[in-house]
Amino acid sequence: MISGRTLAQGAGCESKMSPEFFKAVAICHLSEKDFKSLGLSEGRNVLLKNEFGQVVLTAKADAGLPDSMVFIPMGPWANVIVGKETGGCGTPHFKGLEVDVAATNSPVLDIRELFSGMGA
Amino acid sequence: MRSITITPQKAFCISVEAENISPDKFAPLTLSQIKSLVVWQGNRQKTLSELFVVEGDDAPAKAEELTIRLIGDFSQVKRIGEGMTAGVVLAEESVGMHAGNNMLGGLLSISGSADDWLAREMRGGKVLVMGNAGNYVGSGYRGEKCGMRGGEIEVRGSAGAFLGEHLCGGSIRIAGDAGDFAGAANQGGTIFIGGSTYLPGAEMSKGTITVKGEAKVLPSFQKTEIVQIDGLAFQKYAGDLVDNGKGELLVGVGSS
Amino acid sequence: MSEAIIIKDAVCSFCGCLCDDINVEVEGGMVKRVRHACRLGSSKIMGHARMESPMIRKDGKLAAASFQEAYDRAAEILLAAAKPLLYGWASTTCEAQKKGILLAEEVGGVLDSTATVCHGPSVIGIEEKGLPGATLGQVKNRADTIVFWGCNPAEAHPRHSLRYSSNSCGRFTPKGREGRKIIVVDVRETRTAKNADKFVRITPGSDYEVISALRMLVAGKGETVPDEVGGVLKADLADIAATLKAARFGAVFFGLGITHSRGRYKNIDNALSLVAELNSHTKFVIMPMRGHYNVGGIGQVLAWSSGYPMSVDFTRGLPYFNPGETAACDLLARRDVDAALIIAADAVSNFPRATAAALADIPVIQIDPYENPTTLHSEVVIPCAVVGVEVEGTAYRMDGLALRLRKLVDCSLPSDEEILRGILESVHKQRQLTANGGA
Amino acid sequence: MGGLKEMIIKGGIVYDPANGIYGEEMDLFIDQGRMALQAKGEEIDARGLLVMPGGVDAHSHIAGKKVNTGRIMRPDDARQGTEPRSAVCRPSTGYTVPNCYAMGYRYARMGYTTAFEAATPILEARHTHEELEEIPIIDKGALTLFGSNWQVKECVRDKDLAKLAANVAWGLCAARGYGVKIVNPGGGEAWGFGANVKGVNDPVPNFDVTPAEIITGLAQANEMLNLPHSIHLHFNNLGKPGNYTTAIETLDLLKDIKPSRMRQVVHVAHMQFSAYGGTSWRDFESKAPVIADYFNCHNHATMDMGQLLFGSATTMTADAPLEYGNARLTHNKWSNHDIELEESSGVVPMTYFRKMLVNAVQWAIGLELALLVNDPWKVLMTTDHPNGSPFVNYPEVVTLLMSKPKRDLEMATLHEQLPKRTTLAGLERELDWTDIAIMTRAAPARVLGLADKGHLGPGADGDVSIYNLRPDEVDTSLDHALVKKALANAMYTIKGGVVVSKEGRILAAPPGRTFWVDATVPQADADRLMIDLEEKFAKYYSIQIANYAVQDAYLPHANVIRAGLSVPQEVA
Repeated sequence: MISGRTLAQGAGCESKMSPEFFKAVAICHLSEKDFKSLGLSEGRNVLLKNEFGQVVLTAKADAGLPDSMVFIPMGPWANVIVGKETGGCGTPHFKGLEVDVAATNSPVLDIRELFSGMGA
Repeated sequence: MRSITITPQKAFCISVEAENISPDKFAPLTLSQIKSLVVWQGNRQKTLSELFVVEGDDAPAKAEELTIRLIGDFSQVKRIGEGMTAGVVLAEESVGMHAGNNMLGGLLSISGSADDWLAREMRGGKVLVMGNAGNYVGSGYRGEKCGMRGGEIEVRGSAGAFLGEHLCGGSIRIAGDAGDFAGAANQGGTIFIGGSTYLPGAEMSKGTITVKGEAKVLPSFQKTEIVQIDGLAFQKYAGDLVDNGKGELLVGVGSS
Repeated sequence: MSEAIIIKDAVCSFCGCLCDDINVEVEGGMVKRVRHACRLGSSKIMGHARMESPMIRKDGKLAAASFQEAYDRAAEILLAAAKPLLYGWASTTCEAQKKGILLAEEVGGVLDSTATVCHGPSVIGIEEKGLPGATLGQVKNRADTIVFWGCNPAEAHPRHSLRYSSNSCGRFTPKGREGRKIIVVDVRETRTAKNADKFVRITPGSDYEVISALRMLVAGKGETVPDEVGGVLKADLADIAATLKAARFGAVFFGLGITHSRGRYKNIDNALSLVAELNSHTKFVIMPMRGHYNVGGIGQVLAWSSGYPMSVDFTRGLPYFNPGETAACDLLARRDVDAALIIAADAVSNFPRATAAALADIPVIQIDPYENPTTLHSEVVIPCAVVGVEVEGTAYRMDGLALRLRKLVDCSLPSDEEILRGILESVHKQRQLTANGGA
Repeated sequence: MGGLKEMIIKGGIVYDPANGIYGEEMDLFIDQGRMALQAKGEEIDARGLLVMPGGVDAHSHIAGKKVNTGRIMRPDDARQGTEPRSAVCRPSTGYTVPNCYAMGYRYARMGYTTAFEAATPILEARHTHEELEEIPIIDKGALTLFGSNWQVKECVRDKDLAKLAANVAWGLCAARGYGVKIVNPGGGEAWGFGANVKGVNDPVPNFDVTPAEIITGLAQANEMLNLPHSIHLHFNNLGKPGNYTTAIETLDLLKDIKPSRMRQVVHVAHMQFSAYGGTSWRDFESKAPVIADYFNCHNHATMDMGQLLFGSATTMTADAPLEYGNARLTHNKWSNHDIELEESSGVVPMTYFRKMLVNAVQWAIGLELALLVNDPWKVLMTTDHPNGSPFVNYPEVVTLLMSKPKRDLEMATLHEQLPKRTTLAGLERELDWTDIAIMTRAAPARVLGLADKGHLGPGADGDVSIYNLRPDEVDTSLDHALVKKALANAMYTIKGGVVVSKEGRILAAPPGRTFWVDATVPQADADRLMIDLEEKFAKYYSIQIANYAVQDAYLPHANVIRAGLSVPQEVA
């Protein structure tokens, strides 16, 4: 899994509570082959899971991605599955994380739902 | 032998900086003077006895005749034994970052684990860790050209990344694995890793790194001969050739 | 309604490009039109939904309060803390940053910037090797070879290529894109990669090895390099090395693709060495693609104030620096802070979930123009005017060039600088009261 | 600031060479922040103690991008010399590249009240002023770089002196700069494509001019504008063996230019780095005697020493190719920063070693220069901070100049071949307090054209330093350790009538002023210039002309000096 900037993520990053930001950022890009082999279609969701957490995102096929790699726009959804370890230099590992991906019927949490349980 | 024991009064949430926990600092002081040595918790300056129970022999003694026993969890206590030149510090459990910073002599023995920056810029003495050690064991400080220059570090467990970065002398022995970039910019020290590591010896100019387990080797290392050490076969590499380095990297045969 | 006025050459306060050729049409105190800016910039200048009143949490809910009440509560939180974290600072003026550093000194806190989650590793790399750089105009006028490594300006810095890099024209580069060779190194084919002459796809986390191989090839020591490194064939690498050496003026721009990956600051360290060595053959410079418009500024201001560019711990009265220990993510991951002031950054969204969770357990003061997930976990929320739109002040471009942002429209909300001054004054006042009370 | 009380400094042994006072016991008066003939109020007991005007450093790298780059790349340096925050002071960090606060406090402690930043590109002047404003206590100014500027080169090429003068005036105003700095002229342009110029007559790539033409053109423009300071020149080939010939050749270019004021036509920056003989580092030797001889026979030039001391330094200069060479030679970290259309620059950390012959020779050259030039008004004491050494080591330099035994002690620890490469061992001269007061106060103020600095006459700035030394009793030759200690922490440093430092303790940290020069030119020339500049911004600069000049907001404590064609020639 890698996370990074996108144009839409950038345009929405000052209105994080808006539906536009949700649409732009709560997504997961997969290679066309992976997209197919997971039996996905436009509008379907995927569940991403690793040792740090799990998150549901809207799946999107991306021709620029190699197989076995997912790309998520940087932001709160991607960060659910990023660990807190900074490797001794202050910056968490935002890229190059191992993650299991599966199709799911679960809904994508909106930004308030995403943070509702935190710190409780 | 004079003995002083220190026990935390309670678990620390905010980490404590306690460079005064050192045989050299304690040596000329009576017990009550030791109790009033300064430690820091965040921006709060406190005395040692406000945070710890301090017990032991009252009469001042030379550092080399002094043993400091740390009872309980010191994993949130930083800079233990900083700059110590003699004597012994024994930690029964784990210690926080920067234990044995700039150590010049004596023994720092840790039964648990050590956090990052263990024995940074060490020049002499011995550090023994029975558990694991964090990142930057025996390294230098940020931006500094030189890390550990002398002495000996032994870790019975594993170590984190950047082990012995900018090592200029001394020896480090890790029984288990080491994280990424062990021995980066090594300029003349010796590192032995019992387990595996990733990209060891990057930009090393001198010194020796021996990896008994597996290691991903950089493309800038030249494979040379196979050598036998204690009956085991090691592939020898010369490098790091990006800097015309004359370091030796030995990786146990059977690895890639 | 008043007449529309056109403000020329305004400076965009979105990304590290700080485009300063923006024309803004203002009518009746509102921005009506933005010209020359990219989608990111115009969206920022046009404005979004804003927070209007300070809020203080009472019985679990944020309730409106006066600014003075908010300042007093913020000061109270900071003074009660043994190790407050003052985090953010990338999207505000240097003038506010200076006040923030003073506040961190006064309350004995740790001040860190968003660099800690973007180019922090670059800073550590620079501490190892230095930074052979240039202003962006130097690239525009001279560069015939440009490498984008782990960055995607087409999406993150949309006007970069036209104003400063691949598609710009200058004195020795009159043909613009046509006269240049563009190489993109990335793990995925980004929009930027699609505009390149050569796209080099590397295996994730292999940046360091690939750079080492290139250093060997540039130095003519290619015989040691194996047939494939990081998923790239040696022949391809040799080809790239030859292109770099053949450049008349080369520039490397790098981004989070390399700082966030395995290897971290060592990747940057190695890239800096590659560029230094290329200067034995030709002219080469390298530059981080800074994201927030003034993340460069906090690095500069902190460096001249404290000696260090980020992650500075003032708890003991003198600055101490050690990312990995004093960076915001380290402190939160270790739960080694007991209060936080988050300004001009959304830490809750941008930190790993487990790191952000630590913020939920300590009192948080937020200063921001916009509501965001950090607001949900704040004890005190103080809305501010938007820098570069409603407030003027200094910002540093990604190449370290200082520009003065303009004020385009009026705003009734205070600036970050004014808010910080308010908190500082309250800190002094409360400390005075305690001193008098204690005496 | 309030606190501009009246003040009397009683009974000091005063050295004020600009006013012909060479160690006289006298009272001094300060009123409204300035020296006065009479005053009442607070009395400072200076009986028998050494009293001089506040120190003036005419060449030091104290602010701007390269200084901050030095800080950013050297956290190892920042952790040296730290001092925590106090009731008066912000925290201090750093040794070779101190933070802004440390610089103000450390200058003040030594009795210095003024320091000039030696090199600022116009494009990055805003940054320089941000830092200057953060340096407390001392008064400041910044010299502006012109030596590789495209517009300058085009005016020189076109032999359009009037336009060149307009360009200089415009550049100083845009940068809020104090004077014309020229560094390795033409070299910054060549470095744009990784090359360098090799001498004053080597053509500058892409522009049909030579360094010699740039230097003489700017010197003429400087005098046309009647600027308070002369051109301030860092020679081509600086730092290279055999470069003394370039130095002499360059100085000769300027000997017939008439100064517009009572001052030199050229000030040579850190002469030590340009007084080198030999053909390589192997046969490297001092040519200080040749250079000193030239200065003794000519009156159009002044220099500052650029003294090198052993230990840690951070080299930083607009001479970028030099820094690349330094980095390759020492295998050290290297920062470079090219500034579009204007300059280049570099930063490399450095350690100078006693046992390294080259370093020992460099150390000796600075001292030879100061001792061999007869007239102390021609030699300013500097270390080219932090290139030769940090400025905190000025007391060491002073004692080396005042004490032959001290020099002998030092030389005994240096490379044994040193006496073969320099004449220092044979120099018996020991400077006295008058010489030192000139080299650290009166001369730098005169060289810079600062009328109210470097002396204690009525109306001068109320900047006074009092040292815990009795000039009538101390043998500066033998008691060098005592002298060094006393100079490191002045008994009192008074800045603008305020006691800012006492025995090393900072008592007050008022903001200092920033001097800059506003020079007027004929409107027609300015108009012709603007046509060229607007084209350059439209085509080549990466920012708009409207966002280029430093705004007044960056100089809240500005002190403007007027110059230019309409200002009548000053009669001193």
